[in-house]
Amino acid sequence: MHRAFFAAFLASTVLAGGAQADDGLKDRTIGYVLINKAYATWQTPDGKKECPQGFNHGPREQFKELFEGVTDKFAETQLAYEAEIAFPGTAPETRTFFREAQGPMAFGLNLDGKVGPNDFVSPEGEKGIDHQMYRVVGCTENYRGPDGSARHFIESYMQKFNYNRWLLELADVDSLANDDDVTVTISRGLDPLATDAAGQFASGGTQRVDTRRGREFIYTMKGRIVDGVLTTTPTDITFPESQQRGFPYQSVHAWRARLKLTPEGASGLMAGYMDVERWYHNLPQQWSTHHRSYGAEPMPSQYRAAVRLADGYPDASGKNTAISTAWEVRFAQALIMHPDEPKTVAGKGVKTDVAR
Amino acid sequence: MKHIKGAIALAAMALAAAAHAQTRGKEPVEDYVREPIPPGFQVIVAELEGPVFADAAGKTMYTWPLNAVRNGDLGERKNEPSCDDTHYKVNTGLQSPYPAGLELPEVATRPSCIDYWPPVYAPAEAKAVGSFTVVTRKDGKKQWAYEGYALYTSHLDEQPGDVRGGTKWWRKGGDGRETGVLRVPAGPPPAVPPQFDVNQIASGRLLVTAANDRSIYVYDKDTAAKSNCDTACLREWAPVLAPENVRPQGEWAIVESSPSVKQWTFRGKPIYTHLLDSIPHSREGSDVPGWHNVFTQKAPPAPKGWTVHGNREGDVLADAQGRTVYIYRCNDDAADQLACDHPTQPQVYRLAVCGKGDAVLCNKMFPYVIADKAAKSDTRIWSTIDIDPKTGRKVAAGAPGSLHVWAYRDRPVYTCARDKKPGDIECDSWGELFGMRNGFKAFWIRDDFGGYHG
Amino acid sequence: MTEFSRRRVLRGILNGGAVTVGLPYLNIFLNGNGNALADGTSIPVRFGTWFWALGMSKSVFVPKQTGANYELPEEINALRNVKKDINLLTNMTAYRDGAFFCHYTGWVIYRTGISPAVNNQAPSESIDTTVANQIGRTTRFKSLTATATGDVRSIISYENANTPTTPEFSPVQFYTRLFGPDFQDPNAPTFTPNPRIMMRKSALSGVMEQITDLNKVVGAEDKERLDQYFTGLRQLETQFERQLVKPEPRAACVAPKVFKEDAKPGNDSTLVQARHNMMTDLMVMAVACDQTRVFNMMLANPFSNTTKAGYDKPHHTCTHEEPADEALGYQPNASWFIRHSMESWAYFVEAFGKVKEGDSRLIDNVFIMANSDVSNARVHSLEEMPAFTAGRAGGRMKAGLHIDCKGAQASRLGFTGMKLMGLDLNNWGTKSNQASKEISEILA
Amino acid sequence: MAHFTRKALRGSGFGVAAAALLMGCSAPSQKAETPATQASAIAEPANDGSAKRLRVLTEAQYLNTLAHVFGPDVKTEPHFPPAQRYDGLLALGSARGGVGGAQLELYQKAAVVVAGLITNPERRGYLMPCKPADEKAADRACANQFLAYTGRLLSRGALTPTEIAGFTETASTSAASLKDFYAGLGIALEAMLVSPKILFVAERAEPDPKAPGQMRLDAVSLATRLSLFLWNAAPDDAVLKAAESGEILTPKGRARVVNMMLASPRIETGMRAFFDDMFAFDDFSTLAKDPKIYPAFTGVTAQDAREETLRTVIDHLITKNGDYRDLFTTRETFISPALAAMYKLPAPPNWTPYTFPEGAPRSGILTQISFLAVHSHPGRSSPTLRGKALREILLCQPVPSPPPNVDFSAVENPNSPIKTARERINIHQKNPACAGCHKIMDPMGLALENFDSVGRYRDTEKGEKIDASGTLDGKPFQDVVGLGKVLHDHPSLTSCLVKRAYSYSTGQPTKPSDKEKLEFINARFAASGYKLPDLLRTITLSNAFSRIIETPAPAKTASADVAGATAK
Repeated sequence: MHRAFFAAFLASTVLAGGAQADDGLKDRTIGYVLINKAYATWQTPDGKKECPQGFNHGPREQFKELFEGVTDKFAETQLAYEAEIAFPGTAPETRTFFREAQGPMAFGLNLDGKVGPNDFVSPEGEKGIDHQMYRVVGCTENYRGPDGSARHFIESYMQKFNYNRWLLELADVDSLANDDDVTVTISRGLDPLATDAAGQFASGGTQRVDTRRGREFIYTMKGRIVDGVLTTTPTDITFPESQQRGFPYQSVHAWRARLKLTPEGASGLMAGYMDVERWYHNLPQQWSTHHRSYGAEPMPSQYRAAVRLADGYPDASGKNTAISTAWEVRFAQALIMHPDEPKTVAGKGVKTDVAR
Repeated sequence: MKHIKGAIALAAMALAAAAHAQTRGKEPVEDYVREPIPPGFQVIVAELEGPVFADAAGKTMYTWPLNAVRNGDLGERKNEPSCDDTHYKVNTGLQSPYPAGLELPEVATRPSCIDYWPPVYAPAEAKAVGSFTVVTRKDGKKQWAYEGYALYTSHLDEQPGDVRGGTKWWRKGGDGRETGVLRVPAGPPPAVPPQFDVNQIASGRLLVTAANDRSIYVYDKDTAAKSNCDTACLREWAPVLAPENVRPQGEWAIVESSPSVKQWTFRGKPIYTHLLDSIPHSREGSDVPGWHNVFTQKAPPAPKGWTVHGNREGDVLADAQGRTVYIYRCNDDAADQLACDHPTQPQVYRLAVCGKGDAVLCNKMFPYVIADKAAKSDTRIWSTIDIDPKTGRKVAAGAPGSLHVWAYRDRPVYTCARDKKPGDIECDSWGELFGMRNGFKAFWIRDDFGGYHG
Repeated sequence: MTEFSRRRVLRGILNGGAVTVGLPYLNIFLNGNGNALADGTSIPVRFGTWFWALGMSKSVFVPKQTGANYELPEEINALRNVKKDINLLTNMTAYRDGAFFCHYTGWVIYRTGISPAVNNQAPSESIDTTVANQIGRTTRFKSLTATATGDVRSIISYENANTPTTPEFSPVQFYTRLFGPDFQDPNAPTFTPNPRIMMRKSALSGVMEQITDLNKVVGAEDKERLDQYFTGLRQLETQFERQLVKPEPRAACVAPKVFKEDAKPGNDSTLVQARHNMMTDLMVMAVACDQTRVFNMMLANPFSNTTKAGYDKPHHTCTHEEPADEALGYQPNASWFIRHSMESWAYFVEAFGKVKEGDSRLIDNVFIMANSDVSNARVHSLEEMPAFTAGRAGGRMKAGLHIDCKGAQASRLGFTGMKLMGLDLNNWGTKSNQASKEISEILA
Repeated sequence: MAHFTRKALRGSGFGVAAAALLMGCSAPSQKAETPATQASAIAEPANDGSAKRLRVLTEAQYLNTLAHVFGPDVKTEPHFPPAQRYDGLLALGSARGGVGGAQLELYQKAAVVVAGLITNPERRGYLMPCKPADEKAADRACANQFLAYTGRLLSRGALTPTEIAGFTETASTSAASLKDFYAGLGIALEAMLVSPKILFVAERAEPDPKAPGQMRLDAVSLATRLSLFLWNAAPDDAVLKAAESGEILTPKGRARVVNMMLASPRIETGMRAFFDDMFAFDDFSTLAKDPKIYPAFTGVTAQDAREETLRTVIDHLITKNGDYRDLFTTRETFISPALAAMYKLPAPPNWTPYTFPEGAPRSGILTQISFLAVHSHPGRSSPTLRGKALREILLCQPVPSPPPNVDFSAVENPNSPIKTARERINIHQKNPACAGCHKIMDPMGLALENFDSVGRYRDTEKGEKIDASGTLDGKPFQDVVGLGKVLHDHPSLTSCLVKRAYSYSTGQPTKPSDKEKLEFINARFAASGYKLPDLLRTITLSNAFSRIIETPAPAKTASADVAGATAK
């Protein structure tokens, strides 16, 4: 990875007014910052096709299904439901019922290079698409486009909460059109997204790489560009995902992106096998039962489904621990700055106010 | 009066207005505005919360101001005390999405509001003093109020200076929608010029600007007589300027390093804000060598050997082994909003979210932080208590089968089995409403991004 | 100059005559509107605001047509009786400028022109304060703020960045403040002047004496300027004096009967509406009795906890949880709440329309702006925001129009209002919300 | 035609004469200069000084003073109406304008807010020198103490015993009547804050003992003139003390005070105000760009653009004590994230010093976004507006408004086949009524055509290569960098700053009899290497600054430039 420090970066700007060449590359690098991200959910307008049994019931409805006429004790109802959220079981549901997305169609990537019996076909006809997460979230209103609440708020906090800032930097690039060997680095940025006069996210903003607290989110991998489309080599990564309540992250195995590149931005899909435990505990850690009710999202039922549908990374007992997942993403070009060195190293040498 | 450990009791009325620079050991404590207070009342400078009002017996006073919970309002309006002897049987259902009318846990023994929160009654002839007024309860009894809000003491406070019933800290981190409507200790305002304010955080009482909550810093190279922040320095640090006709007083003075520029000094150090701090009350500036945040009083130190670790969001407190420490928080959903976060209170709430009702699982998932038998604390904020691990209840010291554990504000602290290395926060925001209502929050020391830390 | 000749001057101006008359600028543009009470007193133009929570359901709120002949979609059908007295402004944008607080940023931009950097901390005084400082000085109350929430913590106005205005939240208390023992009934035979004003006035005489001193040291040309200032001081003094003498009788002013029972507490929408209407009646009478010229009314908090009988989610929760009805294309219960809000807005406008002032109605002599916190509450959007004006600002504003603002700054509404009130401003607001153009379509 | 030299202008009178020369838009003539000697060797000619004027305190001066006296958090938002620009400066407008009833109302409102803040229980402990014996009653002694002390700082000099007595009386009667000491004090403070002593700066003259028959500013008036000029605020306690003791009237004492004022960080506030005024940056308050055409230009961009130039100016002229002329060639600047996006550079939050590399077209403050964006149309650049602004703002050469009955259609037609501004502008040359003036505006403006309406760099316009070459008063240049160099050496550049600074400092336009004074100041400025602090020192220590014309200045000056430098 080419590490252009700020001073060096500026000094190299001899172009007219600092203007970039038309291909958007500067010193064979280009930076991008994530501006849109959501599960790639294939939908029909009324949902009848992929959700023939309708959409899922949320906490409110499940509460009635579980407890109405059974008990009216707080400990056996509200606390029991919260306990189930914290420690979801895997036994089949009896009083509640979870609706998985049906059918063969889904957006996503072929993660394992195989065409398996449970794989999907993409709307473009590509076979072998691995995206079992679609079955989990596809019939839950919180995640359906364009404005499912969780879908909207995860994205909205991704945009407005710097904790979630996500950078993608390409180095050793000969051309944005074709280059079979480029270096790709993902990291956390520290700065707000740039906006234009209409309030839309704009290209050309600055992002500083977070080397102070975000080093766990820095990953470097190889990629190749074919006809303007970047594909990265599968890499295990984590990335921050928080709605400003808790401060969790997602863990994805064999993550890769397939992005159409332009000097102004990049868009396409990213996919990998998401760690089921980490994914699940993110749900209550960043949003509450109250919020999950916005789009009728039954957390414990989702857990059961995810465990059942998990399709990768088996543990010692042979149980799959990760589930294939695809997101649609959009990036805006950004100028990325690398600070010289972190002023303080996280984890050691931290000044202590309380412990002293 | 029992021996007071840590706290400083001051008979406020007797003190000269110029009194300042109180200390506890070597550490200075917060100076406060001497307001007129009713006879028999006193101001106690508590270890963590700074100056609070207390009754003659040294019991800290609290208010319960109206606040919004998810689907309605609870708490008290000014001049309208509502905390009474009702024994509530069911929840309010204001905690969306759950319905009302559910029978509360341990309902047969559930106390009333005033069992937990005895009103500070006023004698029949009591008259308003300063911001203290007398309000009439529904039963006709008179009660003291501060700034209109009725005053109560807490059944949890044992010694003068204890502020176990509530804290000024958690009010900042969230609101009623997340935490339920909490009690707040009442106290006199800090003796800071109107340009400043004091924020309660875990590390102590942080000095900030009143206008926008920017944290205040001091610089090692400065002296009381001179600021040594040069041109380059001034691009990142803004001196906090004082009025031309200011009357320095108490711990506050001015320094005039450049002609015609009066800069505030606090306890003999010129003070600044950090222009690069990215969010209100950010403490990023203290990463710059030589620069420090300013506290009117620092929190008592954590147990010996405990550590602080950074992570992707900020810094957390950890035990001597580097395991992140967690606090358990709980407020119930009845109209009187009784707390459930203390080991003398119902444990069914905690058991639900820490182990699905199973104490064994609970203790495995969220182990207590075991204290050495000989462990000692110089502060009542950090203490060791004995817990029956089967019930989670507090028991007498040395009771058979009990665990000797560390407690913060008289409540046990925990670690998390999912954490693997120092700085991990896998169990932060665990439980109902991301741990704000019935669950676990990491012991946050610092937050660089802004969020709901509790 | 007598009132009569002033009006003649004005008529000249309105008919296109040159403004060369030595009338104090303010008196012409703030107080004169070519409209007068029967006794010749000119009718002042008043400024008001109204707030409703949680935006709209666009598909049934925004009319298909613009201009005067627009049809009211179903969500705002309640406005049919007041349509001629209001303008509906749609498609305005509140710019976030780098910070966003879900239910706070939007309305604060409408009221300050600035996107707040800190949640629940206003970036400046709010528009009503700015206007009141200009036009609210001669009345008993510089401005009045009321809420129908029954909750004193409902904030819709700021006296300055650090000081929210405490609203009137109890009709009984509001009644007492307005019409209790301190009420100076303009139609009553007796009058007690405000001692603070008396002191201010007498302090001014001292100030005027200082001019003598200055006159000694300045040249002839500068003496003219001092004279102008002296005239200004005299005007101030006159303003104070006016407040110390018994006010002109106001035919429209009828102090309401004593309220014995306060509005019922509670969040049920019928209770909120009842409180709103009680507060509105009091507010209208406060304006008619010239107790204030600036007023704010707040129907609900942005995080509205208003409930609908038989429906388990209060308004705010409802906007997030309720699925859109496929056939209808919007959230039916969320829309129900907005429809109820619009009933209250209609009541508010109608209440001003019912009061006669001279030959006109009170509504003709006010500028009221109404706004919300968001456009689509489900996603907290600040684009395509709706707002209203009501009244005719003493003839300076048109009414009865639907304007598609085509993404214009939300702050333009406030800027327009302030210009209509005679404030001499080049612009209002900061950064992307800095407005320097009026919404010209509604100017008469 | 003679070419320019870098020498001081002595005896040329160019700075004064330039305005007249451009009236008819004939090409400015240039005169030879004589070499300068050591600055200190250049003696001030005998001169008549300036008139003593009655100035209205500007909104900024009023607010700065309140913030200084009562603390930075004592803020009010009075929204005073903007002043009229006169002879290139708003400051001169406030020496002509009055305080009308409407404005006085705003002052009174601000006064109520301020008095309320100061007497509130939180603040008064830190601002009051005493406590009343009884808060519910009058306390004459305490009120007197506060009012006398505060009155001196606010009124830029001690109040007379009568005045203090008057305010104290107000405070006491009001306190007694309102049964509240602080409420009474507030009433007195309110009155003080609208009193003529505060709102008006009335300069007083006295006979100069060293120059019989001549008048000079008295000590307090001198202190005030210094402070308003250098700090844009009232003098502080130290400056007032130097005035009250008479020290400021001695050459040594005056020099000490001036040096102290120049050493104070408040000089930055003062010079920001001056350059903001001189550069007509008040235009930023109404600047808007068409968001459809320039989506990247936001309100933040505009705000930061203004700040960038002011920061550059202060850093270059004060922090670095640089040559004024180098402002037009310097590559050093400061960038913020919003500006960085326009310059296509990365920048961390806040402001970062930055140097444009050699070879980049950004060179000098003219190539900063501020000038380029302010002097453009919302939807496209305007060589004419830019050229006019440069002439008027930087060279003090007012350009007349266009003649009546001009057909603009050829220039304004958006569908015209014309591609570049140069082709469009050439139309001007075809109409003799236009040609005269456009000849002097357009070439400068065309040199900036490599920057669009929002100041972004471009090589071409509608596919056509942009030709940015031209001449300025006979000196050829190839591009905007060349223009900066020519401008750097243009004698009017420095004489214009001198003219503006001098008239800003005295609050009055220059007059024909100022010719020699300005030449003297110019010469000293040149000899110092065009250093701003030296210029300020020269002006403030000169007789021209403190000498008072016995009979007040004549009334109206020529009105050709009243419309201001920025008519569009």
